Amino acid sequence: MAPASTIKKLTDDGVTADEKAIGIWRDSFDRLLKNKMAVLSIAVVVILFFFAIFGPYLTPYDFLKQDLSIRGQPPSADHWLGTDNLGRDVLSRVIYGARTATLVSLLVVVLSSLIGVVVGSISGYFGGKVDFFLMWFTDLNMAFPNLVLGVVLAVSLRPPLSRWMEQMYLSTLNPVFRQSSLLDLALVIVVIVLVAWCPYARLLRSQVMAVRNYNYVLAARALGLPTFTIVTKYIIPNAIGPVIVQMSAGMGSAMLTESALSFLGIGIQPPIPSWGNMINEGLRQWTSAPHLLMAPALVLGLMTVAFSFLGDGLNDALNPRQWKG
Amino acid sequence: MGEILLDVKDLKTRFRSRGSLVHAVNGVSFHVNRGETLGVVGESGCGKSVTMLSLLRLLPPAAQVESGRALFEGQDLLKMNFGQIQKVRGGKIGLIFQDPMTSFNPVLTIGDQVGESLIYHRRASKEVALKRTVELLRLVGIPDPEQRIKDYPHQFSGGMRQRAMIAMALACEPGLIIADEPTTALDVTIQAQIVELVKDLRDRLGVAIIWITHDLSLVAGLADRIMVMYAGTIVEEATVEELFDDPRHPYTLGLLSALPAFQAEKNVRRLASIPGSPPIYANRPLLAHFSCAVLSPWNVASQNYPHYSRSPLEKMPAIARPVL
Amino acid sequence: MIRFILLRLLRWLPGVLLLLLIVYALMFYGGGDPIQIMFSREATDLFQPGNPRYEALKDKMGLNRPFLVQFGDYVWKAAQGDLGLSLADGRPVMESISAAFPITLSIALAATAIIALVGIPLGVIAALNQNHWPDNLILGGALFFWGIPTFVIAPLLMVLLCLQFPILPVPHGWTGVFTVNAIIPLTVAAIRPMAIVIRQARSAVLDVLSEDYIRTARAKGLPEWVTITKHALRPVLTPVVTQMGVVMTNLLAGSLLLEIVFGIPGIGRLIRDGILNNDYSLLLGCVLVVLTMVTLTNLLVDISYPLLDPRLKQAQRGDV
Amino acid sequence: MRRISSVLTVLLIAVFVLSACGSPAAVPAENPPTNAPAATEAQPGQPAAPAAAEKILTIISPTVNKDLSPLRGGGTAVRFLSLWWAPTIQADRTGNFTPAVFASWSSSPDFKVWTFKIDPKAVFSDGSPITADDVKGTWELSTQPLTKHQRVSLFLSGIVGYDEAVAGNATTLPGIVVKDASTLEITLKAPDPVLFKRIATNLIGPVKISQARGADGQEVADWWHADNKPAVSGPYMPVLMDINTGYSEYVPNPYWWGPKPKLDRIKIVAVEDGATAALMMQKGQADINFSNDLPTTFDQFGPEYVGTNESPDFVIQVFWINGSVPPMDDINCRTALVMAVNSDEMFKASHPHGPGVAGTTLLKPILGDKETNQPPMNNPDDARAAFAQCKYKDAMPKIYVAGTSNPQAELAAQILVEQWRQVLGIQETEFVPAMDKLSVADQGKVQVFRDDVGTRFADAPTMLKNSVHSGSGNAQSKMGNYNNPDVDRLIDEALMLDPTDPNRNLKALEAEKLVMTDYVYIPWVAEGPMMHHMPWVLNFAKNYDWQIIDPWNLDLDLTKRPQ
Amino acid sequence: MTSTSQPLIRAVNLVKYFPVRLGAYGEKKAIVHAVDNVSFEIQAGETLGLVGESGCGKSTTGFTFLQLHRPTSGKCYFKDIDLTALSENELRPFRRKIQIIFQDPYSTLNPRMTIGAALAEPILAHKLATKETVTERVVTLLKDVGLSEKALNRYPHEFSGGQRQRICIARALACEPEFIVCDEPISALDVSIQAQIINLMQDLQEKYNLTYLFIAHDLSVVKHICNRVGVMYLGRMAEMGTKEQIFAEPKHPYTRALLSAVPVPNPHIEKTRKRQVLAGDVPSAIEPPSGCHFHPRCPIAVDRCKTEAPEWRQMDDGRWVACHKA
Repeated sequence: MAPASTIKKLTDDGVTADEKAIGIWRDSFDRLLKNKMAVLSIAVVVILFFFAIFGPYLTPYDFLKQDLSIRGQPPSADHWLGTDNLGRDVLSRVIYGARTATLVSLLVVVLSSLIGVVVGSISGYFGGKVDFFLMWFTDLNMAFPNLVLGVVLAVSLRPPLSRWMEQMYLSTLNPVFRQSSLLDLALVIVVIVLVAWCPYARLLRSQVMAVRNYNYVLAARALGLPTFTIVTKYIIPNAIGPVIVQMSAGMGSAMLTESALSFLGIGIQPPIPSWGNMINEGLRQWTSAPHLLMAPALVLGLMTVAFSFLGDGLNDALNPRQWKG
Repeated sequence: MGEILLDVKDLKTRFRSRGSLVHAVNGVSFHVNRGETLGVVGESGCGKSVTMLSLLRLLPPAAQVESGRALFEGQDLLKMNFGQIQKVRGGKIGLIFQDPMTSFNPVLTIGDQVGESLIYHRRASKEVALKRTVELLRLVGIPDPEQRIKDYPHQFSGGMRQRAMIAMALACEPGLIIADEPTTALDVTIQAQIVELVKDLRDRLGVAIIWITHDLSLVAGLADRIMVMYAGTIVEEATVEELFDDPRHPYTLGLLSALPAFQAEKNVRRLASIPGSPPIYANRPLLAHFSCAVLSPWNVASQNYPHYSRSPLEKMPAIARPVL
Repeated sequence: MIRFILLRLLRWLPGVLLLLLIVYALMFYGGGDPIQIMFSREATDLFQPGNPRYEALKDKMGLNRPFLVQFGDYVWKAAQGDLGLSLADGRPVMESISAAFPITLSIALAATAIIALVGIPLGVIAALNQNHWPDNLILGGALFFWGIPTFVIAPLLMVLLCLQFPILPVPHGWTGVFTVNAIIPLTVAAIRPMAIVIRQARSAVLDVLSEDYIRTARAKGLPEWVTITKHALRPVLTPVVTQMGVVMTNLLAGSLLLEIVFGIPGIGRLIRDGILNNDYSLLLGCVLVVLTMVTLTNLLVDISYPLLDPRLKQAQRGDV
Repeated sequence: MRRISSVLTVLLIAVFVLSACGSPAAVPAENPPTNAPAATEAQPGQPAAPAAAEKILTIISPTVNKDLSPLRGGGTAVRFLSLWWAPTIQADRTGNFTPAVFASWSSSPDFKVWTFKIDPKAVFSDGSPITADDVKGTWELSTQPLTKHQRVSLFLSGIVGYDEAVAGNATTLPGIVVKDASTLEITLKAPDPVLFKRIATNLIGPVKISQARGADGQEVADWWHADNKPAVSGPYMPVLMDINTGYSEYVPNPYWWGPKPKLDRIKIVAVEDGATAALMMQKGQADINFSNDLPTTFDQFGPEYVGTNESPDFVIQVFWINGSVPPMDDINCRTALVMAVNSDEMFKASHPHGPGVAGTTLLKPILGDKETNQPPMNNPDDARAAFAQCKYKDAMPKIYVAGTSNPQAELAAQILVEQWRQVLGIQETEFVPAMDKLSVADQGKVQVFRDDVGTRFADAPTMLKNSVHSGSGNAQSKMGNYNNPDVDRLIDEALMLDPTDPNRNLKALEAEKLVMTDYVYIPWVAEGPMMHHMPWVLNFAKNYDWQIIDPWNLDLDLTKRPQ
Repeated sequence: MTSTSQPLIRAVNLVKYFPVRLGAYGEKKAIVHAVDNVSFEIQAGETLGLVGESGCGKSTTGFTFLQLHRPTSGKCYFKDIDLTALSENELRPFRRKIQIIFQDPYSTLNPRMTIGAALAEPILAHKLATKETVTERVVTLLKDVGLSEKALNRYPHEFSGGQRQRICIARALACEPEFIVCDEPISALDVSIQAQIINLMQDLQEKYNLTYLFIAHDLSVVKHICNRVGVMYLGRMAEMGTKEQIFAEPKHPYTRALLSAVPVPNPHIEKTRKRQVLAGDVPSAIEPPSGCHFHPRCPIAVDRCKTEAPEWRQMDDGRWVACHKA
């Protein structure tokens, strides 16, 4: 339905008086802002991003600093979320975990949607054998249980990569190669991306298949426009809507997968905090120190739900089917 | 003839959408006599379908009847409770929809759907309903109905489906059938078949028909009276001969002269046309912007670019002819 | 139909082989030394490379052959139903899998049944009360449980139901679907996918309710319950069955966390063992079984479409 | 609707059918009646006690053991071996050795030839006597590579013919001679004054060799499985095993020649999740955990649960340093890394409720406080000073810490690297939970291994021989072929000496001192076996082989157990 | 103007089959005979109408001629150049000469592009203007179709159906075509708008000397706008001739039935005239009837029609008919 602002513009003098054109993206955005839950989710996500970027500078404690004299303390004025069994400040760790989670989920979503968009649009536009092969591969990838694939990859890729990084460090002395947490991150991201791109590809393919037969694409072909222009200007922008929705949902599930991998001990390695490995540690002392579990689990749950709501909101805003009467 | 079957007075229906209201039907009054065929003509978005859906209270949730009265056999349809209106729907008023493909449930057989209303309106057993279905299908000219009742809608061709739809509307022998653009989705040869069938059935069964269409020529041979709608109001109502011979309202005139066939005899080079576009309320998803802009068509009809304004038609009052 | 099934299987066979090869290669090159794997870490010194005992064993197990020979041998044997011996415990992989598989399958089936029996009706109820409190309650609940990872919800439920309100014994292992022991694991297995099914069923019902034929049904004056049950629910089945297929494959494959947390001796735990012990013969066997099951489930879903939607019986599609 | 219901019906039927074949034959703890009939069938001459009075002990196994063969010598399955297999010689909780299957033993004066006599009362659970042939066969079988006995070298490596057998080139040990049905004569390659202690274990306890060994001289598959009715020598015998779920059940052995067992039934349940295990213990669904310890379980149940024998702690947990890999090939670096660590902190973090003490030196648990070397000093300043000398201080290779496979080890390792970080600023560390997680190529790169080292009886030179002697697997694999000729010489000399000779210990101490100045390990904890049992379990004790001592004495106080 | 002997457009024995799979599991292969041996030619400046019921292949004929579907066989000549022999890249320069206007104006414009961009795109792609001059050209185009330059920065959803169809026409005109396939350009529009668009198209034809292939199912519109008319039935041409020939004295029984089915906007005629109503439905294009495709519904069919497909032959008066009895 039309946003109130546009109504006003239109009814001023019967025509759209002000000359600023209302693009369909802008329009969707307006619609999104009308959705209370979506706005709330955006707020939560923005707070998450804020803490992910600035969080580590805001906390009074080093997330790695162990202090055995205060191990396993419940929440207090000094440590708002208490301390863990090595005497580290849980709040600082949760906030640093936000950074891990955000980094992983953002990169995962961006990379996997990129791959998915490329594969999906090629597959959908050209069809035929290319499509058959790409979709065969995608289906195959999808059929492989993602956690299992992730685990297999994480277990088998890590040693050679870690070896390679060490070699790189010793030959270049570049401290980047020193950060095993970077390797963990990269690995987790690669592992999740390797399985996460499939839904994007499938989604975009079916969208492209549909959009490909729309008359404006036929018209563009009839106009003799180059294939690349047709794909990038005519097909993808019109097929991308559901991908954006999927991206939002994908943020949440990437966070969950990351924490599942970390929970299984093959994701982010301690002492670098991730919500997954914090949950893993917290679970062991759930009865004696519930705050250790609750803090990361609640934040994780909140984020998943927020992204889920955001996805719903985007779906409503971008999906023309819902605009009807 | 002559006895009033349905009498609608000042019907107003509005669509509600996030804080704004659109009057899709804005004070419509008309009547249908027993056994009479009323043609309702108008362009898309003029409110002709909404009017009929309002009567049977089949509007989408966002729409709401604001005021008015609709006496059907002496009872006000708009004031009935849910149970009563259900008895009217299908039982006393049959409906035929535009698109027979989407209007049949794709996963149920034709036999399941056509005679279904008998089970609930007439308390017929399943066997009786099925037997009646076969009769009905034979009545509307579907060959080999005993076998075809086991078919699913997609196994019927478009024309067959519309025939089945008509059979469905006739199931409980209603006094009135509302046909909402029943031939728009059909080819011209099939359209001719359906029109002939409806004419034939009307003459044999004496049922009153409200035939909604955007095609004036279609109702020329079919209707007794024609009602022209524009932007939620009736602009002209007349017997069919009067309307074609002597259109009073400029809009009607415009509609007629825009028909290429109408001018075929005169062999003109250019067609007369009504400038601008008819006001539309949200019937196209992408047109959502415009929908709300056009609250009341007559004063803000010029929502387009100035040189395409509808100036010749503006401020023209609706011309009501005496009811014959 | 047979041709369809054969074509489907043909489409999958090279894929399964490819995946097997990848996993085999990953484990072969990236994994640890199988001989050392065979002995737990407590006495690895006996089985260091160079140790005669180590070399003797390696030779005996054919591990000195080239990679492709070993893989080919594996595939050849697998085709004959012999999945080899587990590196970690020396038992036939087939034996472990045939013991574990029915458990995973029964969990998956039972959870699917629960999801279908509870999730679909909830979704329908939510749709019929769109934007009213039952809808909000159901959707909110679904979203809530969707946000909690399996590995958190499991111990929480356990503590809640076994300790705080001790109405159930602590579940461990697997004693069959219809035992008290299975209540908590099945609940946990069902609860997250159920959230998806509820949402899917809800939106499917909403979609159907806006279809023309629902309007037709109402125009016929049918009682509302007939409209809902007869006209609205049947078409909903197709999208929901698709979703159930996805749920089913996820349950078959993704019971990893569930089985680890509850110590259920199913395929998921075998996979975990395979990974922990770098036991690639076991892992490959599991991958093979999981892939087969996923393929079969997809096939079943595909086959069921025309049964659910008669339109598809006369379907006409482009020849690709 | 018809279709919905038919689909659901099919689904439900499938669930029923599958649950019928999917549920394992065994039904754990809480409903004994279901498999009581099967169980009673399997125990001849033992009338089934009324259910109410039955004393059923439930032990949690931390892993699913698919292989319960008594000839594996490792894994968690051996932790309950003494329930059903008698030891050759029994080591009690005070470190004394008492006759078991072997009633008596003697040696030649040069300690090269030993004679063992089998107790004439010793019989298998099928009533047949345990013979010298059984012992010889068992030991020969244990040395075969395909048998995969993990610790056989600890016990039998000195016997003549061992090397051929262990390489798979021979199926017999010429060093073992059967004198008569109850007498064995064992010939050693080199003198060993403490052989009788060395073989005092359940891990090579005799099995009925006609059952266990096939015609090819190799082990018969699954001969030990309850379904195959193995003849066992322990106080209990298995009646039910489900190796896929890790569940097994044991009832008293009617032919057991020792004191009458006090329990009616023992169940072993595999529970891998520590929290679940703790929950089960708390609710009385299980009694002993064998053992997946969570630090928090100790918080919950207290030191009494953790418990330990008063036996001397022969085992110490150590972080070994591989001196062949950078940066550890620089002694300054090793010194810095060792000095930077406070073992006490590590111990406190990982064992807040004990048992044991912070690790000190290798020999202190054996020799006690009086004669011992000073442990390496924890001194941050010295550590920093040494680090300044380290040639890698500017380009520090990453330090891999392997073997952090249990929660305590992980905690200790975290403290370890945190202290390195705080004192030396070393960031570049990585944990490798299990050593075999590393590919072959990487195994040579690991600089720090967490592992235990110990001796199964209080003997200082044996302790060193097993850990720091260049011939030991420990020195070869975990310390990067650590080889200090002086150390080797001292250990070899000490081992030849009579146990009563004070020089035996003095030489060992001298060797240890040399090892310590090489800075090749960081001690963490010296611990005895943890008990992990609930207070209603009586007479429960374990020895250094993690075997239950006097298993027939195990008892339950049902009144204390929650229902 | 080219001479009448040298047609601008010539389609020779055009055939387009779509292979499909039938049945729930795609177990049966079949072929949709969408266009079956269709030939026609159009002189420059002329409008050829193509009428027929839905599924008769009239749109496919248009698409196939434009090489939007590659024909199964047959030739498509544009000024003696065989388009079917060209690859997609070689075809590109010709694309601008042969254009198309689609039926549904709602799906024909990219919703994410402003009108200005949509119109500028083909002009720039074919280098008919530089970046600087393109706006001017676009404004001219908009003026041509009766829209103001205010439309430049607007998006398609801000326009009504008629306006969109104007924009589509402007886009088709953008690269200065000679030939335009009009695929039912008015059937999705309201009656009053239809007249506007028809007038516009006629004006433009005069102004730019355009050649139209006008595809429609509405006979009265075709009668109004076309010089010659072709009638298609089930993938095949039934009859083709001048407007007068077809409408005044149709030779093919299908043409006759079609004409008879069209309602007349005159109640006096309509209520009394005898209509010839065809029985049955259009058969499936997957398994078209043998012989003459029309024979099952034909009122004058003889046995020969069942077995033998009628020849596409020219009558004495110059029209073409495919009927044994014509």
